[in-house]
Amino acid sequence: MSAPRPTASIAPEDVDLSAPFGPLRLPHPVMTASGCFAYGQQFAHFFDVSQLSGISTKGISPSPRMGNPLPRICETASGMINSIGLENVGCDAFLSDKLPWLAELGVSVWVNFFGEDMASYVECARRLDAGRDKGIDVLEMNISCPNIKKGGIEFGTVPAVAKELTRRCVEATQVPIVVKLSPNVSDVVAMAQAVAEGGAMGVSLINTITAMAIDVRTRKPRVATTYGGLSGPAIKPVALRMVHQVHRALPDLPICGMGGIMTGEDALEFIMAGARSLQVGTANFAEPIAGVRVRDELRTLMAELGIRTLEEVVGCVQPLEPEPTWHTEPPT
Amino acid sequence: MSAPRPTASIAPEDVDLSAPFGPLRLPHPVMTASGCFAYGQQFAHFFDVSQLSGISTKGISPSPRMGNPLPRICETASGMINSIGLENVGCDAFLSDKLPWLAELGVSVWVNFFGEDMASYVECARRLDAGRDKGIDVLEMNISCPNIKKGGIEFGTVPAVAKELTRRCVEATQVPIVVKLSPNVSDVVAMAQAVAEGGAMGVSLINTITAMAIDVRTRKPRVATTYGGLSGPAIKPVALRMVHQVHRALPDLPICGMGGIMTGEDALEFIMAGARSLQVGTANFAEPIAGVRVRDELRTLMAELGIRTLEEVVGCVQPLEPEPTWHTEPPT
Amino acid sequence: MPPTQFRARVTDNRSLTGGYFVLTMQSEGAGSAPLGAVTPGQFVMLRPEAWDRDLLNPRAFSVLDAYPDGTFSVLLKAYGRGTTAMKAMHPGDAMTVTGPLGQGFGPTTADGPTQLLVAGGVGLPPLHLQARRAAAAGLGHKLQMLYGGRDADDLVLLDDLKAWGVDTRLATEDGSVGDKGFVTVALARRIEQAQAEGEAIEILSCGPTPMLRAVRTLALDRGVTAWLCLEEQMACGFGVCLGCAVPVYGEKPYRYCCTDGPVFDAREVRWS
Amino acid sequence: MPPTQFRARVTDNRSLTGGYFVLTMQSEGAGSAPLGAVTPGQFVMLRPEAWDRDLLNPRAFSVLDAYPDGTFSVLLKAYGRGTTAMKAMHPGDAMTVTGPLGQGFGPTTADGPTQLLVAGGVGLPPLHLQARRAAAAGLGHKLQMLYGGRDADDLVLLDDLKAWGVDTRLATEDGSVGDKGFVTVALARRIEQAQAEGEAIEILSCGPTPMLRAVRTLALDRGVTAWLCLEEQMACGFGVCLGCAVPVYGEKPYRYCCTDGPVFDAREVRWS
Ligand SMILES: Cc1cc2nc3c(=O)[nH]c(=O)nc-3n(C[C@H](O)[C@H](O)[C@H](O)COP(=O)(O)OP(=O)(O)OC[C@H]3O[C@@H](n4cnc5c(N)ncnc54)[C@H](O)[C@@H]3O)c2cc1C
Ligand SMILES: Cc1cc2nc3c(=O)[nH]c(=O)nc-3n(C[C@H](O)[C@H](O)[C@H](O)COP(=O)(O)OP(=O)(O)OC[C@H]3O[C@@H](n4cnc5c(N)ncnc54)[C@H](O)[C@@H]3O)c2cc1C
Ligand SMILES: Cc1cc2nc3c(=O)[nH]c(=O)nc-3n(C[C@H](O)[C@H](O)[C@H](O)COP(=O)(O)O)c2cc1C
Ligand SMILES: Cc1cc2nc3c(=O)[nH]c(=O)nc-3n(C[C@H](O)[C@H](O)[C@H](O)COP(=O)(O)O)c2cc1C
Ligand code: FES
Ligand code: FES
Repeated sequence: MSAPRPTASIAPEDVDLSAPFGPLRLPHPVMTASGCFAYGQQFAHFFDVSQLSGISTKGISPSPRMGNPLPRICETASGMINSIGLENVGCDAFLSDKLPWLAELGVSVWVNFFGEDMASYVECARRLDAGRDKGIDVLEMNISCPNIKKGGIEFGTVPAVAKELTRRCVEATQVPIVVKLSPNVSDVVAMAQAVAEGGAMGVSLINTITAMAIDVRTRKPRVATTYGGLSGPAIKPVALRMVHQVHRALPDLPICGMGGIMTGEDALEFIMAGARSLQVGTANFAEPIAGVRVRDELRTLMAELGIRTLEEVVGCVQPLEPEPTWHTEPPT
Repeated sequence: MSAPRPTASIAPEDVDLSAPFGPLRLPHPVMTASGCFAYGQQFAHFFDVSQLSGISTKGISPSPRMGNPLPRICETASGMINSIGLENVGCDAFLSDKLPWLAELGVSVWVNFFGEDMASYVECARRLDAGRDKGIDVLEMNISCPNIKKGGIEFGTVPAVAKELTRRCVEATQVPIVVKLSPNVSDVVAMAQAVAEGGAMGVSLINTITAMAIDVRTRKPRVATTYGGLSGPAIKPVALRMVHQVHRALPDLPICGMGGIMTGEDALEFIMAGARSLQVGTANFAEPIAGVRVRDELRTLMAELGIRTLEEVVGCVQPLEPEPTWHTEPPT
Repeated sequence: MPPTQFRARVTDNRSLTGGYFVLTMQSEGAGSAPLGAVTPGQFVMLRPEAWDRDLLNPRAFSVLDAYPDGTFSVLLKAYGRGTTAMKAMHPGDAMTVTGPLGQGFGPTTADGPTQLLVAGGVGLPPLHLQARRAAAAGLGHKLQMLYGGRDADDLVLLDDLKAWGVDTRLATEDGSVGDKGFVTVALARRIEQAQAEGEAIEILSCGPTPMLRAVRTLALDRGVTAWLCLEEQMACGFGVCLGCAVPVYGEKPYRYCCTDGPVFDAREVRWS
Repeated sequence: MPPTQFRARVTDNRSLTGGYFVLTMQSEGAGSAPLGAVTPGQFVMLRPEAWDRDLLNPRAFSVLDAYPDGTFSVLLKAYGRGTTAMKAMHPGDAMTVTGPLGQGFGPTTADGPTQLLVAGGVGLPPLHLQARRAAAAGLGHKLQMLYGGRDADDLVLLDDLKAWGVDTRLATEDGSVGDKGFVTVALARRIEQAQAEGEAIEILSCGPTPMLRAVRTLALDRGVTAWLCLEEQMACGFGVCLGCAVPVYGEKPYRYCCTDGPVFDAREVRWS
């Protein structure tokens, strides 16, 4: 795609934020991220949640999970580590207790899910299919669960395994599947390619980066599971790189970008790298209304830069001009 | 190793910072990192450079390299991205112009080096061997050069390739080789294992994480090569995790830890994760004397915590107590 | 009152002994008092606007007091980077505030048991507010403060308690004021006395975790109801991150400090 | 004078028109004047001590002036996060300073050519200092300032130039003061005049890169020596990170803005 030159500023009302994402028609690109928005209700105290374009739920497994021992979180430079342990209410309680409220909002409902082995992934997808006509728009398959056992690592790091897992889950449901990829890999493009071949409608990028912090006084790790997932602005440069790599290699695969988005400018960076929708995660903790603020800032910034539609700028970042050939003598 | 309990504070003079690292006997663990200390001379304006325990030079290649187009650096949240392009004076100029000054300091001289293909790696090791009796203590082999072509990625990400590369370089020189590993891999332990089998004396962990930032106004990447390497406090949690993983798997392999070290407490975290020596990189830019300050803070902190020697605490971090078995009824 | 997020300005930053300080803030917006109906033990998440991303998340602080005019205060001590940065705040500096959050202590009532308020360190605010409220309602005689610290400097805001006429028993580890030793020694004696005299009591406690553990053990041993105001690492403060899990007995292994607590029945807390 | 790293305290933060501000600092340590011998065009790396790690590296600023008593000043405008944070600094705030760094402009001499100082935006400080030094040495007549901006507000510190008796020619894009248009139009005329009259001239220029490009083209076209004070992204400022490469003609494709520059001969700079 050739980069349209920035043009003169336009009025914010003239910016069209609508964000086609595969079969979805999102009113704007800004969703909230899994594990950072629970099932949504707590946020209704703070703002009108239906202003978001979508919500990715806390990761759901076939049965409820109780989560990890304490401590579960710690702060790092411009980031935080979490090891919540994928605590969740389980498929049944989600469908009966959480989905109706979410469905009424009218936002795009992405149910983040996972299993403990291939069979339970498939079972989860199959059981969540019951929510297809009840408000579930996407199943966001989390294949990077550092804390689950039984070969869990392979789902997120071995392309052939991820492809097979995707294929089987896609067969188990008619809800489109977006696969949420792990950044803890040598070759994220190979992973994206594999899940696309497995039938994924799109990919979410990135999940947290495996990380550690130590309390030198107690000589213990700062999260009980020793390793946890790093999120927040610290990881944004890595997330942007991966979104860009995948978009370059697979320009038609819809990418939902995330990792440290705090401002409208961050959002536009992700879009220019190739994301068609976005999720705001950690930012919600400090500021419950972060997603809506990011949307508003994105609109203002696009207006200032004269960008009318997302389509104009998705993946528009261009390599810098090559250096002029090296002369040993000045021109004069 | 069982964790000795923290004891009462001791006097800073009673802290023994000496840091055995394979065959090396470093007076303390704090070195400066490759690319963040040039060849050292610039720092002599600011402090007595011989107070460092060692210096890792800018990466050296067989022939001089001119580096990448502009811009080469940009700042990110608690970090920076660089794409210097491994600009360096080349083997010959290094040996004749830079090494003598370094050798006179009496610090441990680690010559960071790389090649453009396997043959030039080996050539570089062979030619640097000439510095063996002239002050070179370690050849630090950089196998994660995102910016070099010809299968360069494989050196840093495919264990078998890294092993073979290490083996051939080890054969080409009698200087001990420490391999500097890339963090951009699914399995850093497999890489460490491979280079250890190839004959590496130790490993340096971590190099920068491949990353990107975008100027939304110009629609260009903020470094000319599109991707660059992320360094600084942002990456510390990832670096600590990798040091810990490698130390757990290969407790006898000396690890030189780095990535975002800014304070004595950061340094102690790396030691407790399993590092036997440390390198301070990005911190030198804001504060030329950072390495010496980190050493001093490390001594003060160890004294406060009653730690007499590094050996007491290398890799001492212990998993948190497992949670008590879950009871459904309170004890009374 | 459901929580909101609002902006406040620091109006005062007052140093006390022992490194403690009281930050007073005024919420913005004419006549707004988003914390007006706070109950003792409820807390706010505070994040100075000047913080960069390096300090990502807000920090939790119990409300020390809140007035209908929108001013409110917290009592702090500088531990880590966040509280150290807050110590340097000046009048006029802007703060992002989320609150009121959590479930506080039950009220002091005329016909309820005598409330023994067991406080230590930065655990003072909830109990200080409980005493203030009780005194204002003419129920100061229904509670007694047992307040412990390392030394005399570690005990602050004593004048308030005096002014309200709240019976206060002090304990210091170095004996520089009040009983020498941990405050739980005084508590044990007080329980004994109450049980000997058939006085109905309950314990409300907030302070360092080791102190709360000792209070819990005492209360469970002696069969006294005790309410503990706990601290856990928090990212959000409103039930979303699931970081602040508290191990409990019952159907589920964890409840949440920020939404189910921070005040828990001592019998419920699963501490080994 | 080799660079050192030292601490300074802000003594004054003065707002000018157009969003510009002058930060004045006093270096710590009795009688120390680490920037005493600074030459115009040399710079310092500044990092407020209060910055968190989010703003990792210091930022480069040309010295506006430096006195033997250890005070010195810089002229800034808020662009990004760093300069915006500096705009909010108060007297007493601590700054980590590294300097003096780089190679400045050559001096004004009695028998040298007339120096045409071409300034724009935050590029004023080196030329302002050059003028101050020349005036102090009684050589004010050997230089002339050509100073351009968007509008009248974009031109600052004009009183100083007046007080020193430095001949100053202004140009604004909107014509609100001085010549209407870019300062390089005035420069072109001035070169023509000098060449017609056989006056020996050289150009010293500092300002936005597009302005420097125009100055360079003019100078190369007309065969006039021009010294350009360049800006590049810098992490260290003392020749170590290799981030601040400047494309040059010659043996090597790059030289370094922080150590070889920031002042370069226009003929050397490899700009297409
Ligand atoms: C519900 C609730 C109410 C609270 N009320 C108050 C209050 O009224 N006043 C107050 O000062 N604090 C209170 N705290 C504690 C306060 O939130 C922490 O002190 C604060 O988060 C520390 O932030 P920091 O950035 O200074 O420390 P960090 O940099 O986050 O932590 C530095 C280190 O200090 C340790 N640490 C942090 N806080 C404490 C502490 N209180 N005691 C001992 N070690 C600690 C941490 O575990 C860490 O190892 C409360 C906490 C909770 C959960
Ligand atoms: C040798 C040298 C001397 C300098 N002298 C001065 C001086 O005397 N006064 C002064 O105000 N600045 C001066 N600068 C520029 C100054 O260093 C930058 O303005 C500063 O680094 C910006 O930091 P920031 O954190 O505000 O912006 P950042 O957050 O780092 O950058 C924000 C954005 O603004 C752009 N940007 C940054 N600076 C400028 C600028 N000056 N003009 C246009 N766009 C910019 C950046 O490319 C980036 O896209 C000098 C630079 C150099 C290299
Ligand atoms: C506390 C917490 C819990 C999370 N839980 C999940 C989860 O259940 N499933 C999932 O796919 N991602 C989970 N994530 C990852 C986020 O959805 C997101 O991918 C990541 O945090 C990066 O975005 P951010 O930097 O904006 O937070 C969690 C993140 C955090 C911080
Ligand atoms: C500007 C810059 C240049 C670097 N050049 C090299 C290099 O030549 N060879 C190498 O192995 N590592 C190089 N590194 C990586 C550092 O040595 C170090 O591994 C990394 O920056 C992490 O440490 P830090 O966070 O303390 O900087 C460079 C880093 C920076 C910031
Ligand atoms: S602090 Fe986030 S759930 Fe309690
Ligand atoms: S700024 Fe680091 S080399 Fe010039």
